[in-house]
Amino acid sequence: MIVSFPPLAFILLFPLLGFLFNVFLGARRGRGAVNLIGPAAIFIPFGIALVAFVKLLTLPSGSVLSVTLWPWIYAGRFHADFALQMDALSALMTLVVSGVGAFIHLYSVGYMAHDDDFARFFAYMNLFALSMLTLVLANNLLLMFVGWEGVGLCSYLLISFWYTNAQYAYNGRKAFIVNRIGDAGFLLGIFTIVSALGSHGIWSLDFATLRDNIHLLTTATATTAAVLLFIGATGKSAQIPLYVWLPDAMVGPTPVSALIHAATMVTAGVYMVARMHFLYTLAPSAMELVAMIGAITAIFAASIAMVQPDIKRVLAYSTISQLGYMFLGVGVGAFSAGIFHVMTHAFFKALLFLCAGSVIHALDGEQDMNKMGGLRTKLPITYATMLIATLAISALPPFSGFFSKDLILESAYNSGHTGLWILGIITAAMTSFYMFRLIFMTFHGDSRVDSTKAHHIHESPQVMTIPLIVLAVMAVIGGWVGLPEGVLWGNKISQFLAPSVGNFTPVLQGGFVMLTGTSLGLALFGILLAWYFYIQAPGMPYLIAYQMQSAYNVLLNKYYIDQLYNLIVTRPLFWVSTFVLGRVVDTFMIDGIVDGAGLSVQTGGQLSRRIETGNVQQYAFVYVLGVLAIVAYYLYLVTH
Amino acid sequence: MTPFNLSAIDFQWLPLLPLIAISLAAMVVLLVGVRVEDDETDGLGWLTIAALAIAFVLTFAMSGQNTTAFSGSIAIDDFAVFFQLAILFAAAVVVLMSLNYANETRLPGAEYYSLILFAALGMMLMASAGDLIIIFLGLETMSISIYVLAGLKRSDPRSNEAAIKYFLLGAFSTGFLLYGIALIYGATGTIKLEPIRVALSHGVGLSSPMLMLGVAMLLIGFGFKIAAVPFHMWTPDVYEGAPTPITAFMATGVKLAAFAGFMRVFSLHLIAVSADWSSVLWVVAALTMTIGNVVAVVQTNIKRMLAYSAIAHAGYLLVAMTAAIPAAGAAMMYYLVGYVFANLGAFGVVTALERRGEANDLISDYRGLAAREPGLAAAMAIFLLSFTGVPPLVGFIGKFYVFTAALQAGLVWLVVIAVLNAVIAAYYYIYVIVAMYMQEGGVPVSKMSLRPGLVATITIALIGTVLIGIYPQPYMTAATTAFNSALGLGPIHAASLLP
Amino acid sequence: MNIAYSWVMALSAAIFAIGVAGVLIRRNILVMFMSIELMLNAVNLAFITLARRMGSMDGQVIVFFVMTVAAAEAAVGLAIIISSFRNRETINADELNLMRW
Amino acid sequence: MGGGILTALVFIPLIGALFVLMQSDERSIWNSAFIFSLLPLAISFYLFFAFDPSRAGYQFVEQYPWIPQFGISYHFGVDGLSLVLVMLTTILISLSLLYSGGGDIDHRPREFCFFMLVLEMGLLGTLLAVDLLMFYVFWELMLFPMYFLIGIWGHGRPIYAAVKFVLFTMIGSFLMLAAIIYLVMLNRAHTGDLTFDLPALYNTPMTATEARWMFAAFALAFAIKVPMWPLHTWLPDAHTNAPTAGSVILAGVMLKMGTYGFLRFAIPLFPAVAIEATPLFMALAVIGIIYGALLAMVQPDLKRLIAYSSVSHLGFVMLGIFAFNLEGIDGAVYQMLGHGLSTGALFLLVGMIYLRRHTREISEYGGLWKSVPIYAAVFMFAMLSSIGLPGLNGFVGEFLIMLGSYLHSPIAVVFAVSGVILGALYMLWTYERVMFGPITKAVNETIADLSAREIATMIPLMALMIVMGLYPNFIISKMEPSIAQVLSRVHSAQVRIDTEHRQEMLAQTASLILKHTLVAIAPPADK
Repeated sequence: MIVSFPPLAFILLFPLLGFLFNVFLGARRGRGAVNLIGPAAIFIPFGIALVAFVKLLTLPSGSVLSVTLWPWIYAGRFHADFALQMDALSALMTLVVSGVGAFIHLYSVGYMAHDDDFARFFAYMNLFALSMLTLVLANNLLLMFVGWEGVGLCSYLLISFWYTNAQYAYNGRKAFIVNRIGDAGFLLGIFTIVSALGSHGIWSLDFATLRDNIHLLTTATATTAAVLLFIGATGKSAQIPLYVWLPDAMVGPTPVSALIHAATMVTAGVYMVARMHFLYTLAPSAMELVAMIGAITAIFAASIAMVQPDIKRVLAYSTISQLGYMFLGVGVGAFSAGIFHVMTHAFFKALLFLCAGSVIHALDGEQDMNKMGGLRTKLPITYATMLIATLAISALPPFSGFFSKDLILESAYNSGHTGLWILGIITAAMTSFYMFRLIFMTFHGDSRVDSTKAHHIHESPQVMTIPLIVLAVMAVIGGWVGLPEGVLWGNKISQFLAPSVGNFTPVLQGGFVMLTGTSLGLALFGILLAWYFYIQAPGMPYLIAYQMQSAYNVLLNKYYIDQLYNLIVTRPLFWVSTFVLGRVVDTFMIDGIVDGAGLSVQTGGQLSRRIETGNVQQYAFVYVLGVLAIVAYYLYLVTH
Repeated sequence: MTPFNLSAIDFQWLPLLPLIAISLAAMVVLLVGVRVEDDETDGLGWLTIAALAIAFVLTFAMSGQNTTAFSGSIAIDDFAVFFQLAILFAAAVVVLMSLNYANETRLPGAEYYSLILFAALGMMLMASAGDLIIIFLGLETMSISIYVLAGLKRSDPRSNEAAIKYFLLGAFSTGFLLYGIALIYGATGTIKLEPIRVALSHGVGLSSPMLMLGVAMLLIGFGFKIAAVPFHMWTPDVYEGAPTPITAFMATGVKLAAFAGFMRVFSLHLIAVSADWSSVLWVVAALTMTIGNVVAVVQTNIKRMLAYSAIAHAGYLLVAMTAAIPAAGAAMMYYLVGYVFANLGAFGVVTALERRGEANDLISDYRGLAAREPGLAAAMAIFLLSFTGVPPLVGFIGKFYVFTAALQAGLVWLVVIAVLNAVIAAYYYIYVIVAMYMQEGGVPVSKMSLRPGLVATITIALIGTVLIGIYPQPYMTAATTAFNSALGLGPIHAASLLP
Repeated sequence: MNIAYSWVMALSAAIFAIGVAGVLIRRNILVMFMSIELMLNAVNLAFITLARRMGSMDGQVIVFFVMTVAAAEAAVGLAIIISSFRNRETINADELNLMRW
Repeated sequence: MGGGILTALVFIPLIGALFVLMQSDERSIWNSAFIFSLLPLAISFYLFFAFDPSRAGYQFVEQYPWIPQFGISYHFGVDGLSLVLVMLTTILISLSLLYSGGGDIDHRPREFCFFMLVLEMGLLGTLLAVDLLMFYVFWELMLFPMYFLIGIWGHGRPIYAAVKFVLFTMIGSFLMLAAIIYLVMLNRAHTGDLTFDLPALYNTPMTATEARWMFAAFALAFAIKVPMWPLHTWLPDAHTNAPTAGSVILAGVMLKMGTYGFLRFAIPLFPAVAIEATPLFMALAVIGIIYGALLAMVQPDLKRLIAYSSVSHLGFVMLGIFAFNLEGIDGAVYQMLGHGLSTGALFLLVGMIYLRRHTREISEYGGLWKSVPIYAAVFMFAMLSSIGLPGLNGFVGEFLIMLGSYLHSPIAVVFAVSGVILGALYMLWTYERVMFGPITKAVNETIADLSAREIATMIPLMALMIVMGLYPNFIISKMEPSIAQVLSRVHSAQVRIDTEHRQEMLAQTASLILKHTLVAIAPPADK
């Protein structure tokens, strides 16, 4: 049942107000005001979201809170409203976005304490919150697209936040363009759906309407639409082939990486697929594609993460990898599992980034793990919390990651995707390996920090550590809402999400112990390997790197994908535009014809004026020629 | 051989009053002028204007009578009146334009003004000719006066050269015209236009070689006067060499008269054989437009440029003539009126830049004129835009009228050619505007306030160019009625014109 | 008898042609002008012939007009030529090309 | 009868122009010009709200005989289509006058204001004329003020640009005149009454060939104005050399006259041919989209860049028009407005920076954000609206256009979306090179940020961008009935068309239009 719930609008209103305040008054009102307004603009929505969530729980399962703000686009037959809705899925996402977002805002207060552009920073952050919440609360595909592009914009703005660095600016643009490519696919997907449904007289993009009429689509159409939309998802959620922007996005301030490039924005793709699950279930082959892309991306990114020296890059690739898991989940039909992982991942990955940020903050700006080590004594809280997060991402019970990731792998296996399952568990091993590599290189061993920085290493202020602790707690308990079936209260979250994303119906059952066993075993193996390499025999990694020079380089240079794109896409594009179109077609051909016409008139004039010699007899001569011509013509007329 | 019977001729002096007035005035001016110094001839000028004004009134009184005199040798129909009024107006404005000019350049006032009057006389005669001889006489009266006027700057070799060229070629083409008259006479047995039409409409001598050749020769003779390619060669030289007001007179009065005769003979009385001549005119028109415009593009001297543009405009008029339908006749008459206004204005501006000894007639001399003389530049710009055919100026309505007529007659391709020519024309007209508004340099203009006559000229032309464009209906109606009166149709409701 | 007329017409045409040729060939302006007069007289001949053939007066009347006009033309023409000669000291058509193109 | 309100709207600028001529000192020139541009703005606002969206036909109609002999009448009327464009015109003219007073025009301000106001008259007349000849008169009238604006106050090679602009446009419009006359004669031959009134001519019976030729003539005139590829080359030159206000009006309003012409004349008059020619025009539109975007990407000059981006955006408009469904054409018209605002804003911004640095070379800039944050922020805003960010004006238009075209031909849209991507690419890249990175040139450190006047110029534009992005309905609802009317003519013709012949006819039309564009016409032996 649909319940009108106007307060939903306020969830968007406050970030908007915060944005406007920070843009117009922020710089003038000063740091204090901004530090208050900025976080408040997202804490309040968090509160409202909680209220809404509770209200939703009180209502019978499957009910939807909604509010229509105003009629948006009514052109011809097509119409879309500016309307919000909150069902189970939206509720969960809203909570994650506003909750995690809130604490990251808080953290940012400390992190940006020494930056003069704080007002602009919080303006962008609030704008992001606004866009992201629009994305998750939209009640139709088009409004969702508004948020979809909005978050892209914010990501662009925040990546190039320190714009004076040309490289950062470039990375920001790269992110936006790659996203735009995805969005183009998204748009085409929308058009496909509209035109298909339109032929049945349905011209709306409301999720409810779509869900009720999606069966009108032929499988072919559904597949096309699903794949096109998924292209959008690969852009937003950094999957193969459009993942290239995310690692570069790490140049933004760390809270940004935590909020946008780990916890929320990048999961929009997963959210979209879950939101459109009814479409995907119509298109099995599209689902296969999603699952496959997910699994491959997961292992691909993990492999790169194993050798990266930059702490944030490691986390970036791990994010890509984890997103791969999520898509694997939704791809095999376990939508709730995917969303579940979105949630837990939001906790521990945000935490990881914030911890990394805390480390970087402490080492004022150092990001190379080769220049760290032995920090656990200096940064106890950071160390503890980061360790928790690492355990969570390595999927060790009882940490949150264990439940969600295991659910995904289990679903993959039970849905008969054994191959993908194997990729998944191998990735699990790699994950625990590179994560503990990170821990060990950063916090254990003896310090490799520059002497210049060594002396004033300090734990971060409370405003930063509190969010760490909160998130750490969530990283531990966050997964308990989705215990395996039959254990205690069982898988509450799946039950909760079911009305929004449907139930997962496995082909084959059981094997739970075997599955969990293997993945656990591999995870532990990864940890041990990391321990051996980076604690026991520190020289070993270099030796291996030396042994397998080429392979190592391939990984270190991320399979040279960036260079490849540059070679086959960017360069030719510019060459064609500059020379072929610019010089040849535009200047030479088209303008050539135009100017040529003018020129021919000129020359024609120059030539024919020569007849005008000024000699009266030649005038008479021409005259007589004319006479003869006419007379001849008439004689011809007469004789014929 | 029938005996020569004097009483057979009906003597009617009344219709001739305007002509008589003009010729008397011409002689008076000549006699009075003997005593006048060359640099204070304004009096003569005003006298001339007065005479023209009187003639104007008298002619106006003739309108609507549609009679003939001297047993059809003189036609006093609205067609004639229309052209005569236009001619008188043009002559008057030319005189107005000359007032200061004549003094500054020390032209012999007496001869100058009286010759203008004589020329006007000839033109009027052509307009009201009912008879090939009258055409010939009018043409000669006009031409001979113009020959002299063209060469009136005796000390200026260019002026002499212009006169000689014009004279030689003019006399030369007179030969052809006459030969044409002779052949027509031979083919139809009469030199009176009305009988010729009747004869032809009864199929007398149709497609006889003699008639054909006669038509051809007449066409050539008129073609020379209206400067149609390939009989146009004299135009640029004469326009350049002649005193500027006289150039203006040639571009307006002579054009009017020549077209009056041309239309009178062809559009009205040789209409029965239109099939024979319109095919030639098609080609001539196309050539005239194209050559005129294309060569004008590369001119550096504004008088030569205007000469070529005059050729081009003759081409546009010939497009309508080719159509050979009543609507086309009216269109030509309207077009001519508009063209006269714009031309008088343009040459007025050219005169304004001229000073004794220095012609200042290069387009480069016009650079930056807008900064020095905004009013003058603006006026020139408007005249040029009217030539280009920019709405709502008279030039545009004229073109529109002509194209309409041509398209009615189904001359689609000819119109397309005309249209493309209009674009070429735009180029060189606009180039002058570029010089005036967007470039620096050029020559200073001597105080306009000292030249009231010139200011008046340009103002009149300006008003005409704009007003007749914005509110064209009366003139269209006038032209229509006039043309139809000569057709013997009498005044006709405008819309029914278009077949 | 009619033969004669056409013969005369042919003659006038021939004279006319000669006149035209003269204009085109002779460099001396005066001679060119005389050739033009020749053309006019050729026309006169034609007029008279036709008038006689058709037995109408018009043609003969015209001749008088033509002669008169020709006389006037001659007067003016010579005057112009002289005034030009004063300035340029030539009556050669080739040398009168101050203005061209 | 409209009680003369449209007459007032059209001719108040003329009065203003004459009034300005009488002013002597610079201040009063600018002020009076601005005030006289505000009056039409007020009137157009009144029109907008007084306009009854439920009626499709012309409203506030005024009709008096002008040249009865040809059935030409002084006939003004406004419908949904022209209404919104009138708004755009009055707004942009006022803003560019407001801006130009701030020092952008350093010499001959009197003539400048004069020509600006005359231009406004021409534009408004073109939009409001219902009589074909009236339309043509104003169509030409708007040409010459712009020619003077470019030629006198332009930079670089103004004369070349101005003359090129005029001649390019004239070729088309003269041929259109011929076509207009021919159409009227045709109508007269069949119906017996001679009239230049547009509605009366809608149902002129004509053979397919005649229709094709006339459509070709109309289409050529309009396609040059739009400008459609490959007739676009006058545009970059005109823009690069024009003064700021000139570029604003040229891109903001004048180009729309082309697309407006298609909607008002070419398509409703010759719907059958329009349908034949659809594939051709869609192809040209898509080429224009991609071509313009690619060339914009590699331009070193800011103004040239925006000029080419206009080619791309107008390509979208044409695509939407030839989708021949409400969504597409709604989007097209909406995009006309949106592009008017965003490109107008961009040109103003470029003008502002040119005023400070006297160069438009992108390479001359870099790191501007540090020295002129407000400018950078405003620029960012305009840029986002130009690349069609959802929530701003650009998106609504582009979305509807692509939606409509997708219903008509998906493949066209598949290519068109690449325009969206490239649009983001060249805009962001430009922004990056101008605003981001370290300040490379010392001069850029000290340039002043936007003045109050300049901000005042931009604020209305930005406000409209947001409003149009978030609440498009209040505009779409006004224009949709009129658009539906145009469409109904197309659809009724569609029914008549036999799909068998379409391909073959298309080929003919294509070759024919090509011939026209190359101006390669020779008279046949016989007439």
